[in-house]
Amino acid sequence: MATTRGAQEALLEVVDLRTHFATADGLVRAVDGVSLRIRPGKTLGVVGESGCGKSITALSIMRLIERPGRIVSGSITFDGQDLLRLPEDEMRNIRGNEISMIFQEPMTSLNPVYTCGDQIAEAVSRHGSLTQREAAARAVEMLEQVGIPDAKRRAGEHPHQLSGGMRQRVMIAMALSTNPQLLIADEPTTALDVTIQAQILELMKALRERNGMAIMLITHDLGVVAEMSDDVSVMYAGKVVESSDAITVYDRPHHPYTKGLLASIPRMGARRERLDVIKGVVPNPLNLPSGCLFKRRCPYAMPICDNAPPLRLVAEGHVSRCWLAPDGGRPELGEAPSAAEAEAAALTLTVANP
Amino acid sequence: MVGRSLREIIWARLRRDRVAMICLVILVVYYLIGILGPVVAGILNDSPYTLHPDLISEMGGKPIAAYGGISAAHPLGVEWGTGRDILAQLLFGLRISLVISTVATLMTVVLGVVIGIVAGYSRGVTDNFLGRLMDLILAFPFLLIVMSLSGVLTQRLTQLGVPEGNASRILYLILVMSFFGWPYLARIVRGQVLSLREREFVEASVAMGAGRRRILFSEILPNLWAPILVYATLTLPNYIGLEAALSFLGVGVLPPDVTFGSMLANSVTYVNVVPTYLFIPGTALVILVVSFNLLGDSLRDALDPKGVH
Amino acid sequence: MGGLTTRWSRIASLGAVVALVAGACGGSSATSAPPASTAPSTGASTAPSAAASTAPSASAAASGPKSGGTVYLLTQAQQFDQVDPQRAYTGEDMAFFQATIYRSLEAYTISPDNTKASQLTPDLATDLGTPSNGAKTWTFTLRDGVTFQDGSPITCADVKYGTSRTFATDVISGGPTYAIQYLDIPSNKDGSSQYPGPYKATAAQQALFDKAVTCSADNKTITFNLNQPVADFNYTVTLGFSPVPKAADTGESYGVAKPPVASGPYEVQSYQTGNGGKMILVRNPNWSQASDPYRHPYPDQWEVDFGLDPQVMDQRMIQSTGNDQTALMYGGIMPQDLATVFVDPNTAQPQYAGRVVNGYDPYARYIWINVQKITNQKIREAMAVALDRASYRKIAGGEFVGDLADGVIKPNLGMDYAPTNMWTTMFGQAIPDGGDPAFAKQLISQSGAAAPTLTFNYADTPTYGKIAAAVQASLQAAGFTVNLAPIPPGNYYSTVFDPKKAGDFGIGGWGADWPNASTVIPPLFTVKGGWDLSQANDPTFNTAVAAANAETDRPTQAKDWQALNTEAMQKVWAIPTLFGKASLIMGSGLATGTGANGGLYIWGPYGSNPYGDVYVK
Amino acid sequence: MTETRAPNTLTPSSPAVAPGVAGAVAPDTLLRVDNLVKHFEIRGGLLGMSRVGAVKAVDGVSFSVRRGEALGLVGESGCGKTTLGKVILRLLPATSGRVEMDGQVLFDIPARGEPRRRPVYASNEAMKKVRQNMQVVFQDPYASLNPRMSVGELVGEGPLVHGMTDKKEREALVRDMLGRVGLNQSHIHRYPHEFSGGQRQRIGIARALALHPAFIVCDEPVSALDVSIQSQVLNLLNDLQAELGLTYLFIAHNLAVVEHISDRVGVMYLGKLVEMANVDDIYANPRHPYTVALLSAVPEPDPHRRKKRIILKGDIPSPANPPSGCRFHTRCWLREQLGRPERCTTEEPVLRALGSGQESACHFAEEISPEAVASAVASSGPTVTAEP
Repeated sequence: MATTRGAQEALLEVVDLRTHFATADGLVRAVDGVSLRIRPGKTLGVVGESGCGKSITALSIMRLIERPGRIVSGSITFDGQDLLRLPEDEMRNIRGNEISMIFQEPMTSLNPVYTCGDQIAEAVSRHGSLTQREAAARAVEMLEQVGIPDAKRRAGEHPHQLSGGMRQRVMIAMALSTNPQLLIADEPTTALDVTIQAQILELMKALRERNGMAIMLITHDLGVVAEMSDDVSVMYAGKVVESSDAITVYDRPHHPYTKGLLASIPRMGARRERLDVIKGVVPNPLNLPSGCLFKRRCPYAMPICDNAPPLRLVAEGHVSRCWLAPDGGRPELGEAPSAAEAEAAALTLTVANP
Repeated sequence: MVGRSLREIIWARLRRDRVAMICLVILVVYYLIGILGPVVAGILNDSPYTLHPDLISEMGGKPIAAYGGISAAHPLGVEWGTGRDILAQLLFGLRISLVISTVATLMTVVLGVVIGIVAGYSRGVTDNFLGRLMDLILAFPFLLIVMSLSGVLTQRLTQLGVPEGNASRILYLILVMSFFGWPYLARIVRGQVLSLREREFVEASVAMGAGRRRILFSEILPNLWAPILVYATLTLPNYIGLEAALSFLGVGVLPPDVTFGSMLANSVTYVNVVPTYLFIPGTALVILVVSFNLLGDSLRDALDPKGVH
Repeated sequence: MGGLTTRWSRIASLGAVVALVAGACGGSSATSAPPASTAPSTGASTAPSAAASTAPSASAAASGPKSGGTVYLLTQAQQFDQVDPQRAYTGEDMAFFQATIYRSLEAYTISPDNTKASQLTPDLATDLGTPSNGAKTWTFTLRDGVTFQDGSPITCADVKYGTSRTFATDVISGGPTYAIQYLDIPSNKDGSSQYPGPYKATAAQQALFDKAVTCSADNKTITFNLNQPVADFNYTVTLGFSPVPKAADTGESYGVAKPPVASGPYEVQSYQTGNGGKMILVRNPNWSQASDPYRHPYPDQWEVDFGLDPQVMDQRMIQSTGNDQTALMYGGIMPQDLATVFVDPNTAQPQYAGRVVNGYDPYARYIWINVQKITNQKIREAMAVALDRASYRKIAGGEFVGDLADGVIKPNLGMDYAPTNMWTTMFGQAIPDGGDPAFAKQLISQSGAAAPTLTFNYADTPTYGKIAAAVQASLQAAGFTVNLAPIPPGNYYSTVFDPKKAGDFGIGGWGADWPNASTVIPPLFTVKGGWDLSQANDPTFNTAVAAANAETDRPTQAKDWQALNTEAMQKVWAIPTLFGKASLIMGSGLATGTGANGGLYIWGPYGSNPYGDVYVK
Repeated sequence: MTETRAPNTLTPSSPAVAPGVAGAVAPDTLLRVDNLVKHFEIRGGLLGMSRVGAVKAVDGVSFSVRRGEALGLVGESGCGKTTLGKVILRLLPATSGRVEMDGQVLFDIPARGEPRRRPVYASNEAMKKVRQNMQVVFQDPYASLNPRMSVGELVGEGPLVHGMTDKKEREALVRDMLGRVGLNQSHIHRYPHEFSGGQRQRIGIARALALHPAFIVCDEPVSALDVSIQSQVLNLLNDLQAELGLTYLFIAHNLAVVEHISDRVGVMYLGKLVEMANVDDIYANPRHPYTVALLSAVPEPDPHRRKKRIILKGDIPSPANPPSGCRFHTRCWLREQLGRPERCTTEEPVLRALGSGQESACHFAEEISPEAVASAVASSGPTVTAEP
């Protein structure tokens, strides 16, 4: 589906990514057709409930999928290169240097036996040819950049001596120490208290402005997504079900799941007696229903939903994996384009630049 | 639709594990032979005690037939000098070995679980005292004590009315092995109880007004039998090996009774001339111990809670 | 159990359980009282002779003995029990010392033939000694040119001093005590001699000894005055009468701290005990063949290796590689290896021809019955009749460990032995070797008492454990109930000698000190004898024994011992089981001077290796 | 856009009124908590015996819960809200303070300063009776159900312990409870590992209801659940309260969730109650600087309402040695604006009523105004230092 305005080359484009897990109990299609794109310097919010495959997507991008997981198909184009075809040593140059990643549990992602300064210095020297002293200085500098008071002393401390918020800042410092073009943040503030979360989100916004890096922010918290994202992709049961810019997704959601999600969260100051509910539960990955995976829980379910809806362009820069008409109404019968053709069109989607 | 209880799931998973099944069959056969030992020996019309001097040559007590007197009547050969049937000895020896190791394991489990729970649940002084007691026992030089006390204690046992001869020595072995064995299990059980009592479902029961006894027996104990079972299947082969070692060191049963250990001990003298005396009881012992260990491992994997989700 | 048992079972299989305590030496028929005649005595009549294995000729042996080379002696013991000449009392030790470092007045002939070997040959003395005053006085004259290793001549005073050391029983302990028993020195009320030995004797006490043992003016002739007529005192002087220079004597530590003063063809260069310890003997420069027609010291050096594992020793001797080619082994071949080297007791496997031999050792084996506990003779007879002696022997090791015995006097004691017909006519009917349970039951019913419950004592070793099972099975077939009471080997004899701990019957063994049954019947069956496990105390029997002891006419004395042997068997004070045999082996590189075709033979008097007759091929 | 609290239009799923609830209007207060203190001693010294300090988890909290009310307790980690819940349930022994539930004193232990008197504890029988009336729903659906008991046994355990020995009667009650929490009655023989997180939480709730309690302590009941499941459980809790007249003490860190379900909300910071008010008042105009900061920190699920925030400096202090005077003074934006008045560091503020049911523990609560908040937001600024 061509775009109208000059297509802005995407920094990272994932097309029809499939990552499956051969577990003892059967094949789990954790990621089964994910397509999304991140524009340079912009933040893509990837939102979805647990088990929807958002973390697996991130790990696939970083090619950190281990047995029994395997990236089955699809392409991940970053800066013009398909990461899936890269040999391991070249991938190692990108990982941590061009693309950095931070995780949810800061406690477990920092090595308890090394001081924070050493860990950052190590990350820096691995990708640059700095002497040890230069790397150490760079480490202290990075700690100051992420707003850690008395950085010099803190550099000599071990992770267990720091609070959750502080440790997350060290993670960010380490990730940004190599000036990556893209920062993948997997549930960065989920484990933090709300006031500390606010500090980290502010920090990420400030660093984004200053370094101009793109961010892929993965979270289940619709508030955090709204706060940080330029574009949003909603995932459900291993697939992207809706993508657009943040305003569109929140104001004019097309996919019933997105609508249900937005309606079911309690909002501060907007007390309602009863929350709208998405009935039922997420389908069991071991025996997924045919057709649209959301059909059993969807208030708009129609017979056509028995065949899998493709990711269709429903508006300028707004795709949705649902048979509902672009305006959200019921489509006339028989009008459904063949699934394959629609899918192909969607693949060339570009996101309009608001 | 009736839910599949944990026990059923574990049994289903075990059944899928071929190794575990083979070991289970072997062990059942061993225990059957153990129980039916005398009957089996009866069928072969031979007891381990009857002497067959006719089968022995004048050459220093060497059995006439080759490979230690292997013949139709004595498929595994006969003992040097006395001509007693090795197969019958093996069957009777197996019985004694199994009796000693199984009873010792049961006593170890009972002692270990009870003391483990008391220590884990009572906390405070009792826990401290029991903990130190366990450390004390674990610090004992087991072999030294066992060997030096064997004479004295077996006599004490006979004075207490235990029938003469091997009964008191077998009882002595059982008592010593379980006395020095229970702390290992007690520690595991104590650890489990300490972690279980912190679990929210125990707090929920307390909040429900359940008493101390109900918490122990309906909340904590059912979650303990998995580690206990695994420990038991791994301790039993240890005790079999231990009994064999003690017999080797002369603390085991007296002739004319034999166990795997004493058979191995006697075979060393003739190892150059009649190696079968070593290999036959040796192989039987190895198969028994390995089967228990493999079964224990398979059981541990089957019981692994992570697997249960 | 492993290490401990094997050590004991080795000795058990050798039949020398008694050796460590009782001390023994074989003997053969002594010549008649008259001095110096070396006429052959009446050889053993019926007992199967223990000829050395008639092995096909070994080529090297044909060229005759030559000197040179080193002979190794492998032993499991950590050290020699005693190196002090007055204290050595183990058969194998005495045989080795006599062939190498110590000379004594008289010595046994070096010969493969049992009878010849049990006759004396003059060593330091010029002749077989001269008895006088009714055999209460004996004089011996020393040869010329006999010296100690430092070259100093051996004088009558040295022999006298050596003999006097035996009296210091607190320091010189564990050795033979015939000097105390026979020398004419008054004794105290408690029976101990008034002379306390050279270290503590006052002048008066020393005078007592000097009166009993006197030296001639030229210090060459020594005279012993005895307190009783001893027809074979010239045999007694082979036990603890060796010369020791007073200057070199260090009392209790003599021979241990510093090497002892040697008089024989070799001297002790070094002696280090314990596992891996060694004793090295090198040629004594001051020894001359002229002064010692008795010995032919062929090897240049002897090396004794201590603390070796018995099973390993057996394998090394069988494979015989490297130094083991010129090695001898202390103790016999283990039962399980017999089949490897022997076809049957009298023929070796071809590749071991001349290197192995099976023959009598000094010991007679029997089962003592405590007559104080089993008073009814009929019951004792039933026990004897019921016993399955054939399987007893088979378990012990078959023909190799001995012949089925009919008494406690062994055929190798020459004229003192005569068949007792115990198993043929004594009980009125022939008793099969496998025992006769039916006849035993008859005897029990005749005894008028029920078959008692018996406790059987034996040393707790695997072999004896099996023997005990056979004894139990055979007696229980006759109606007895038998409880097995094993005793740790280390304290077997201390237990069975303690009336409170002893059982009803048990395994025993005994070797004559020298070829006279006077060292067998009195010790075993008279209370004063010192080894009366049967607790026999029959007054008429005791007086007969005293008479026999005093009998100076050897052939008459022999008749007395034969009668007493038969009487003891009739009263079933013991059930004879085996006349013990040993199986020895030597390295492939060794040969013997007088053995058949240079082959190995058992030296009768001590049932030991022929140390004095071995040479490197 | 605020909606007033619409009357409860939902009709209860099953007509039967739970026997436990007294028909007549009970006296107003169901639960009274007076000056509750809970310190966790830190052992140290040579033998680990001597007391070297204490984590002051709950440091003097007083409040009461009216019958039929849902009192929310919100605060960040380490503020002591979960400990408070467990101490009230007597799952943890209190250091001092008094708790009275429906007229029955659970415990009354003199505080250190008070004149010495013997502490009072409800006897075991009394406690058992109280427990029948006071239940709990835990956070982690996987840990709060005994894996080796079937659903029937789990939900039926309470009644069994309280004497309902007849199997039939119990089973009927269990089926009723399962139906009431929206679970299929056939699940009675199934085991916990066969259910999803949301379903397990329903089993936990059914278990609590089986004793027909008047009061349920919900300790972060939905925090571990996904958003869509969360709303189902919140609705369930709401319906049950309306239908059975239950009283909730609802503990959570998600302000939106607490606002949704509570009638009144208490905000806790470092072991103390800093503010207590009706739910609408507290969100519309908070009267404690910490509450203001807390509310401003929550990101709105609406891109249009991205707002500047008050960013508190530094980390939450350690409860082992809390700051002197007002515990929030080290991070308080209001104190900065007021030029760091000395009172904040010397005098510990008391929770005082400010009218219309609002209580706040801040000496200068009256100074909080929209303008003050705006200038605080401005001064927060990015925490990132200037360009290197």
